[in-house]
Parts: sequence; C-alpha cells; structure tokens
Amino acid sequence: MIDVDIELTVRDGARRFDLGVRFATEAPFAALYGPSGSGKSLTLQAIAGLLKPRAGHVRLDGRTLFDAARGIDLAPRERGVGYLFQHYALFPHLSVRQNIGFGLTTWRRRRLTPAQQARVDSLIERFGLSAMADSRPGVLSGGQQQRVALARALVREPSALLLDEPFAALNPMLRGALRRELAEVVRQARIPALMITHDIDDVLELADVAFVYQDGQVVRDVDLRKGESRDHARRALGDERPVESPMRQKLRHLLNDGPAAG
Amino acid sequence: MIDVDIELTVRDGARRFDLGVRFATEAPFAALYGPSGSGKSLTLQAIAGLLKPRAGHVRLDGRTLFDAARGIDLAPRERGVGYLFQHYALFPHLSVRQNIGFGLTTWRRRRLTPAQQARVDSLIERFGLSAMADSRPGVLSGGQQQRVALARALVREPSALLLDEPFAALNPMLRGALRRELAEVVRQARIPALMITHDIDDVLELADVAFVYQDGQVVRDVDLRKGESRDHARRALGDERPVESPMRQKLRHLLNDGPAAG
Amino acid sequence: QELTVSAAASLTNAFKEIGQQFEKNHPGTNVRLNFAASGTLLQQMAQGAPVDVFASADQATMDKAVAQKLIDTATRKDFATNSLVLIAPLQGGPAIGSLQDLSGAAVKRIAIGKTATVPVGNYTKEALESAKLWEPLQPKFIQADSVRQVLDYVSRGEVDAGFVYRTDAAVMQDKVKIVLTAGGHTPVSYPVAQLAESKHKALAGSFVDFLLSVPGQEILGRYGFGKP
Amino acid sequence: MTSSLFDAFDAFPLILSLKVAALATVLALVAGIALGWLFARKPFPGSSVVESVFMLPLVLPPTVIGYAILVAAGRRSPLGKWVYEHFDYTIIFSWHGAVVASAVVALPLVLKSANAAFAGIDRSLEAAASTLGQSRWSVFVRVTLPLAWPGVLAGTLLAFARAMGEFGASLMVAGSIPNRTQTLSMAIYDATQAGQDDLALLLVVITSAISIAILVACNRYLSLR
Amino acid sequence: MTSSLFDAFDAFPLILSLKVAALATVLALVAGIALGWLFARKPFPGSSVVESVFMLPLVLPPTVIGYAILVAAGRRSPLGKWVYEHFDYTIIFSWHGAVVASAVVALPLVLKSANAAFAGIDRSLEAAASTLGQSRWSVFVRVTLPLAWPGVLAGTLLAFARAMGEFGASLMVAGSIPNRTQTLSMAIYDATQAGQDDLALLLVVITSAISIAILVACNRYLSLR
Ligand SMILES: Nc1ncnc2c1ncn2[C@@H]1O[C@H](COP(=O)(O)OP(=O)(O)OP(=O)(O)O)[C@@H](O)[C@H]1O
Ligand SMILES: Nc1ncnc2c1ncn2[C@@H]1O[C@H](COP(=O)(O)OP(=O)(O)OP(=O)(O)O)[C@@H](O)[C@H]1O
Ligand code: MOO
Ligand SMILES: [Mg+2]
Ligand SMILES: [Mg+2]
Repeated sequence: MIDVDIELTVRDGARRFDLGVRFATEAPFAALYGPSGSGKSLTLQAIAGLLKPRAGHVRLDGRTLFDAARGIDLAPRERGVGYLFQHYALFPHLSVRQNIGFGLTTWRRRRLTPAQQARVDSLIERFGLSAMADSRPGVLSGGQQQRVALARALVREPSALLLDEPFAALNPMLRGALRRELAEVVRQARIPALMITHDIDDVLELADVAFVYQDGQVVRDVDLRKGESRDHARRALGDERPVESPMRQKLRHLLNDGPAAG
Repeated sequence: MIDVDIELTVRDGARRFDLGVRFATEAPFAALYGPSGSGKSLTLQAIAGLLKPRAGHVRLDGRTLFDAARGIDLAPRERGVGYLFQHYALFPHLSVRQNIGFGLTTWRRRRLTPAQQARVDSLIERFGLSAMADSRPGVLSGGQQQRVALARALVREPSALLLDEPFAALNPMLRGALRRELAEVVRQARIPALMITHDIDDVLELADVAFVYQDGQVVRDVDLRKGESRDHARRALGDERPVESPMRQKLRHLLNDGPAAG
Repeated sequence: QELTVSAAASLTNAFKEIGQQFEKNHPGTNVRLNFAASGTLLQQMAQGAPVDVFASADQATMDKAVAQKLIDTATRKDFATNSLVLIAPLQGGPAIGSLQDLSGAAVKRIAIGKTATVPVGNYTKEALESAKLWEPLQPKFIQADSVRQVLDYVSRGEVDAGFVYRTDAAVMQDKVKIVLTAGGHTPVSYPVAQLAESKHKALAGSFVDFLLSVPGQEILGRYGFGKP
Repeated sequence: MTSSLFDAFDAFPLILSLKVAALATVLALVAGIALGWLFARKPFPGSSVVESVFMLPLVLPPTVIGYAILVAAGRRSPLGKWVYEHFDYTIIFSWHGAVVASAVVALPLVLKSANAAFAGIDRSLEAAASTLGQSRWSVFVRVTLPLAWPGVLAGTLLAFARAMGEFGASLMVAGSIPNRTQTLSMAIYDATQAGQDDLALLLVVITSAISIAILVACNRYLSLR
Repeated sequence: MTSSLFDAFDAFPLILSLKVAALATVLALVAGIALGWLFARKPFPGSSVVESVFMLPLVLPPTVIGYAILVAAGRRSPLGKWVYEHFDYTIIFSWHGAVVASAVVALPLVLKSANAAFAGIDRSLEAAASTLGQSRWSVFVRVTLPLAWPGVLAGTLLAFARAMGEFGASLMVAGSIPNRTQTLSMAIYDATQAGQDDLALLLVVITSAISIAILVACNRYLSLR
C-alpha cells in the first residue's frame, strides 16, 4: 500500500542533512519512530509533495505520486493526502470551523453543502471542539489546536493519512479516545496511514508495522502483528525489563482516575 | 516554595474560560497534570506575569510576585523565572546560539562574557545542539526546537522554572536523558520547578507532587513521595490495571534498543 | 555679502547669466537666485522670506506684493518686455496663418496658460478678446499650468496651436514654429522692486540698476526680451 | 468663510477626484499585488533592480512622470497613434489620463508594502493549504493574500491618499480642464497660485475631511480583524 | 549628450539631494516607528482618526504642505519669529527647510508601514523576551523591531524615494536657489521649465540611476535576512 524510496538533502548554511529512506508495506497503519532530527518529518513532507526528492519514488495504493526516473511529480494538491503538520499549521485568520472545513471548499465555492456541513460538525463534535468552533486558533490551548489540525486533515476523506505526532499535546485519556477515533477512520475508509510518534503506546495501539529511523535512514522495521504470534519471544524477553511496579500503576491510577482508595 | 492562588477569566467572543486555582507546596518539583484546555498553560502565564489575575497571589520561595490585595504586580522581567513556552516562542530572527544566550544580554550589552559564553556552549553541548548552533529555529526539527527552548529557559539561572510540556516532542530515549539533566539542574540550583506534562512517566520520574487540573480548577493533588510508603495501597491497586504484558515489553524493547533476539 | 533675488521662472536662463555678471562686477558679492512661479514667490515673501529683490513676470503679482506692503514702492521699475506669440507644431497639424484660422474646424485644441494663475494666460485672453475670438474658441482651450506645458503640448502635437512668450518659443525652435505675434493686449512688461525689509538696500539697488544698464539689457536681449 | 465662497465651491472636482483616486487605487492594487508577489516569490537575477525601477515614480518629480506618460501614450507615440487612428481616442486631456497618472504614481506604494508582506508569510500555511487540495490560485486567494492583507492594506491606503493628492503628473496628462479633468488637488493648486487663499483653505479642509473619513472607514472595515 | 552638457552638470544638487533625503528619511523613520508603534499598541479612542491625519501630507498637494510649514515656522509665525530674534536663524531659504518638508511628506509612508508591521507581530515572542529579563526597551529593540523590520524597511525605502523626489513643498520652504537649496528634483524642474531638455534628461538619468543603486543596496544590506 505504501512504497517509499527517496533520497534528498536539505541544507542550511554549512550544515546539511541527507535523507535516504526506503520502506514498503502492505499494512494499513505504519508508524515512523526514532530520535529527534532523524528525518521523520522530512519524509512526510516529501510524500506530501512539499519537498522534492533527488531520486526515488513514492507510491500509495498503486498510484505513483512521484518517480524521479519516470519524471512524475504530482503537485501536493493532486496527491490527495491528509497531512497533520507537526506544528499544526492552522490558518490563523480562520475560525476553528473554517479551518476544518477548508479542504472541502475552493476559492470559488466557499459554501459547504449540507452533507459537508454535517461532516464538519461531526468532526467538531467528535474532537470535543464544539465550544470553541468559532474561535481563532490563536486563543486555543495546545491540545485543542492539535485536535483542530487532526480534524482538518481528516475532513477531505483523503486517500492516505500522514500524521506528524498527532497526539503529542494530548493527555493520555484524550489520547486513548482519539486513537480509537483514528483507528476507526482508517479502518472505515480503508486508507493507509503513516504516523510519526514518540509514544510507544501510540505505536503499540495503532500500528501494524513500525519503521525505526536513525540519522536519516530506516535502520529497522518492527512487525507489530507478527510479534503477537511469536509466543516464545514473549517469554524470552519477559524479564529483560521489570514489569511496571504496582506502585507506578497506583500512581498512574491516581493521576488519571481519582483519589486512591485507602 | 510555591504558593499560587489566582482567579482570572479569559474571553474570546461569547466563549469564556474561568481559571480559579489554588495550590501550594514545599516540594521542589511540582507537576501540573490534566486534560487539554483545563487551564494549565494559563496558570503558568499568570505566574510568569504575562496574564494578570483578577484576585489572589503568587509567591515563590517567599518572594511575592503578585498580590492583588496588596497591589503588588512585578513585571515579567522582574520575576526572574525561566519559562519554556508550549509552542517554544523561539526568536525566528536569531540563531540557536543567540536564542539560548538571549537572556544573558541586553540591548546595550550584547556580547557574552567568557563565563556566559561557556555556559551557553555547555547547554548547547548537553542538549545535543552543537551541529545546528548557527541555524535559525525555522529549519530545526520539532524536537530540536524544543531543546533550544529548554536551554533558553535554563540559561539565566532563574529563581524558578516554569515548563510547559518540555518533552512532548522528544522520543523516549532523549526524554530520559533530558529528564536527568533537568533533575540535575533543579537539584543543583535549588530552585522550584513547575512542569506541565501529559506524560505520566515524566510525572513519576521527576515530580514530588502533582496537581491534577480539571476545568480550570485543581481537583486533586497527588503526593508522589508519600505514595512510596503506603505499601498497602500498592497491593490494593495492584490488580486494577493489568501489569504491562511481556508482549508489550518486548515490542517496547524492539522499538528502542534493537532487533529482538529470536 | 549676499543678495537674494526671487525671480519668476520664465526669467531663469537670463537671470542666471545676469547674476554671474553682477557677481563679477561686485567682487565679494554672492547672488542667491530663487526661481519659482510668481505666485509661489509671493507666498514665500508674505511669510517673511529674506528676499532683497523681487522680479515678477507680470504687474498683477507685483501689485499684490505692493498691497501686502512687502515692497519698497519707490524702487519699482519695469526692466523688460516680452511679446505674445501664436505657435504651432513644426510638422503636421492644420495650416494656420492668422488668429481667425483658429476658429476653423481643422483646429481642435488650443493650449493657453491658465488665465487665473499664469500671466501669459491673461495676455492671451486679452488678445483673443480684442479679436472677438475668446468666447467662440472656449471649447477648444486646454488651460496649461505653465508656459512650459503649453510648449510641450504644441511640440508633441497634442494641440494644434498655443500661445506663449517669444522667449519661450525661442528655446524650442526645432519643434515649434511661430505663426504670428499677437497684439491687442496690454504690453507684457516685467517689473522689479526691492523688498521693504531688505537688509542690503544699497546692493539691491545696484542689482536693479544693473538690470537696466546696457550690459544687463544686452543679456536680456540675447534671451529674447525686449527693452522696457 | 462667506456664503459667496461656498457658491464658488463646485462639487465637480470632488467627485472627479474620488472617482480618479478610487480607480487609480484599484489599478495600483492589482498591479502592486501581482508585482509584489512576483518579486517576493519568484526572484530572478536582477529582480531587485527591476523592483527599484518601479520606485521611480516616487523618486522623479511628478511633472517628469506626466511627461513620460505623454511621450509614451500621446498622439506622437506608436501606441497613442494606433489607438487614435483606430478608436479616435486619446488618453490625453481625458480624465482617464489622470487615472493612469495617479495609478503609476501610487503603484510603488502598494508594490513595496505587498512585497514585504508576502515575504513575511509563514510558508508552511501555504503548504498546508496545498495539501488540502487547493489550487495555486486558491492558496493565494484564501491563504497568502489574507495573511499579507495588513501590509497590503497599509500600502493600499497610502496609494489612495497619494492618488487623492496627485496632481503634477495628472495635470500634464489630463490637463486641468474645469468640469472635465480638474481634480480637487488641481483646484487647490490653482486657488493657491491665484492667491485665492479662502477658496484654497476651503478646498483643503474638504479634501482633508473626506480623505480622513475614507481612510478611517477603510481601516475599520477592510482590516479583517 | 555633448561634453558641454556634462559641463553644465553640477554635482551640488546631487549631493544636496542625497543629504536632504538621508536626513529626512532618518527623521521620518524615527517618528514613523514611534507613531506606528503607538497606534498599533496603545490605541486610544479616536486614534485611527489621528493616524489618518498624519496621512494628509500625502493627500494634499505638496505646495499646500510647504505653505503650511511656512505659516508654522516662517518668520511671521510666533515660533519662527522667536527663533529669528534669538538665533538670527530662519528655516526659509535654508536647506534645513527642505529636510523638514521632505520628512513631513515622507512620514506617512513609514508610519503606515510600521504600524501594519507592528500589528502583525507574534506577541508571545515579546512575552518570551520579557520573561528572559529584558526591559521594555530591550524587548522593543531586540525583538519587536527586528521582527517588524521587513515592513518598516519597506516604508523606509518608500520614504527615501519620496524624499529624493520631493520638490513641491521644499521649493516653497527652501526655495530653489542654485548652489544653496536647489535639489536634484528642483534642478530637473528648472531644466524642464527653462527648456533645457537635454540637461533635464541627464538629470533624470542620474537621479534614477543613483536612487536605484541606493534602493538596491539598502534592500540587500538592510534586510537582515
Ligand atoms: N528546511 C530545512 N533546512 C535545513 N535543514 C533542515 C530543514 N528542515 C529540517 N532540517 C534538518 O533535517 C533534520 C531532520 O529533520 P526532521 O524535521 O525530519 O526531523 P524529525 O525526525 O522530524 O525530528 P523531530 O522528532 O525532532 O521532529 C534535522 O537535523 C533538521 O535540523
Ligand atoms: N487568549 C485566550 N483567549 C480566550 N481563551 C483562551 C485564551 N487562551 C486560552 N484560552 C482558553 O482557555 C482554556 C485553557 O487554556 P490553557 O491553554 O490553559 O489549556 P491547557 O490546560 O494548557 O491545555 P493543553 O494541555 O491543551 O495545552 C482553553 O479552553 C482555551 O481555549
Ligand atoms: O514666470 Mo511665471 O510667473 O511662471 O509665468
Ligand atoms: Mg519532526
Ligand atoms: Mg497548554
């Protein structure tokens, strides 16, 4: 479903960063995981068509979005991907509602059809943004902004989802709820999703496969579905790390759910 | 050490948000924890002097920064706090090095003394920013930007630290390293720190006490040091949540450390 | 010593030479020449500009200066004359031989100086009135803001004819031709006077004298001005 | 001011001025936005020189600009000649000439302001819009322009003010023909030159009041914030 | 152009023009930044009207502005009289008058651009600077102004160009005295009036070339990017 093989270099004065990644998977949900500055965001930008690789190709569901050798390079708007930017890139001059509905309209046709209106409203509702639907992004809290960005990326029923740390500004409870929303969206729409995250739980909950980045390269891929079946590895690894101590669990509980009984 | 009791209201059109929080602690490291939009960032802004509460007071280490009743309201620059903004607020026109050194100089005296220079260099070094010290923030990755913001907040040897999700954009390994850096800084400088985080592990690793937010109020505080002694609670809560399955631990290991052995 | 002379813009070329000559004759003297439209010069003086000698392009402006008590009336003298000419583009354009030809259908536009503000416009009006052409020609007039603008319009063929001073037509001989010298207007004479508040009365007096002297008149003559 | 003075006042120049200034502002706005965007986003070798050339209408005395327009579009010019022969029309001595002259003089104000505004925009917002399926034009109209609007608006208001005040170049191209091409500024100029101080003052007061009212209204209703 | 034409060319007006334009630009820059900041950050009831009043030098013909300066600072005014009696100095017919006139005419260009630029700044960056111990002035100099600089610079270049081109108001106040107060624009005007088309053209070319060179250089070296 996703087939990425790109080489590119970004420069800034004397500093340069070389990205050379290649990965492909049939799995619907893939995660990119790795240290800060290893090239994850640049990869998504290249897939979305915002950065032009020097060589290689990008294919999504059999569609070729980019192919240096064959001279194919679709414009971002033709790629039909939903992209959540790491820093959200919300339109400061538009309200939350207008931000979310932005991708459904054009400069010529700015009114939403009733069906589109309903879709926007349901996203606003599902992401808990009803109270602030008419506010500008500038007055929202960090987590509220992130949810607007997520809703905006989902609204167009894109043919693929690129998510750059979609839950980083959200607390665990909301994160759980939104993970479920996202999993549902991806399952229903049957679109491939590529998510950058620093949260292992995000990976474990959502992804079918994870590509581990290091210094601009994919150094490892982890198949998260296969893992389940390999029961012996489970036990072999079981004691390598201490199980979460009951103490920690209790505190976790205290933070999330309410005062500890006793 | 920290004594906060503030009431304020922010408005945006018809929407309004009331913040009314009160908490005080002698613990050196406190965490603010709670859902998106519950008023955590507003609290830090009020403590830093960027928002003026309607009523109440803010005291740090016995110094009164704000007291509505006594008419005290120190300007932000007189409060001497180090503030890491949720969206970093890095100066786009300055290099990483200039951003970090910014608080040590003034419009009149723009050169760093050798001692200050050394301090800036050591922060750049410790936060792994040497390669990009002369870049502008705009070309940095999300995690790199966050580290610049953290270094900038620490550089002045502030009398208190206000950290708004300092590790949100960092992957777990770096997060661990920076947690240790931060704990070290706070311990050495003997300054109180107030940290907003969505990561329970951050709370567990760093904080002595956590204040749990809900709808603009502190609904609960969790003493993370006392917890240790209450051994019976540990067992009482032990089975409420499943211990992390070995499967998950294995995957965690795969993502972080290297390919699984067999 | 410094002598400040405010002179109408149409005197620019001649006065620059006269100023140099005067400086030569009076070593140690520095003549500051200030050129602008007569109306601007009047406004400057009215606000206390430190002017010693005022040379106007028309009597009306000088009269206003007198009325505002800016002028030492005893020193007022006419120092030059000019004549009004009808000009047409050197090439193209309808044939014009007399003022009457202006009423012909071939002549569509005639540039004149603005009657209210440009002295040459007033003379034009008088000349055409005495030829009984002022009213009939009204629809054809383009009222230009300065003599120079009339010249530009004529030289670029935007208008079919225009009225300017002989001195102006002289500088554009390669583009415009003088059709005739118009009569029937009050003589075009240029007055000069010393300012009442002048601090260099003696020097100002000699400047005026020089204007009227033979060498002064010789220079003015070379630029096309007539004797007073 | 006596009532006879008010009689002397004539609404024609006022209406003409507003018409000329409005049209000139629109022309300058469209051209200024297009050129400002071009120089900010598609620089080419020497583009900063070309950009500075567009500043010349500010640098040179208006009469020179007027003369240049006369030379370029007058009846002796190839363009003017062609238009005259085919349409029996010339821009000279028509109020259209005043519009062109004012637009040329006002253009650099919009251009430079728009240029700076476009250069300052966060490009990732444009990128975001393009991933949301928007065409280049749609991105420009819905994101780039609204974000640059405060700067563009500032330039536009400057351009309007300048167009109201323009008279040197217009005078040359359009002539100052009462009831045909005489704008307020020309009328003021005439009145000051003719020594009609009362009339001049009246006209200045009227021009000032109306311009201020328009500028304040535009500031309020066009600022989009 | 013949060599005699080059002889007729005289460097004085050029040097004076550059001096006048530079000083006027500096004055307009300082005042424009201060006022632009004020109107952007400390609005008061009616401040948009006051702001628009500062646009009047653009709206009114330069002669009117010049006349207003004469009335306000000439020897017949209380101010001008006092200065004249105590210091034996008058701004009339001195090149200082041209500086003042040009500055007044150029001021709205800086003011409006600076105003828009200041209004567009991300306030959280100023907040960040203040938590880093910076005084208000330090925040302004180190954060606000650099961030607003592209817009302010655009206004400043417009102001410089306008100051180079200004002559109507300066003519009124400073006069057009060769070798004393005659600027390039005045010299151009004089040359056109005197029918010296060759000289006028030469002066136009020189003025254009030098202005373009300065604008390009400023764009390059002052843009801080
Ligand atoms: N426009 C650019 N010009 C120059 N260098 C850049 C540019 N954008 C990113 N880089 C550099 O490329 C490297 C990879 O950046 P990228 O944003 O892909 O990292 P990342 O993996 O997303 O990291 P993080 O998890 O911190 O967001 C970084 O070192 C960054 O500084
Ligand atoms: N300037 C403002 N004007 C109006 N409302 C505001 C403003 N700033 C914040 N708010 C609102 O106040 C509430 C609290 O915001 P705050 O930023 O403190 O949330 P938070 O607890 O930090 O959330 P998050 O974890 O998502 O960052 C939110 O509903 C937000 O929309
Ligand atoms: O010399 Mo004049 O006063 O411009 O006609
Ligand atoms: Mg990233
Ligand atoms: Mg927050």
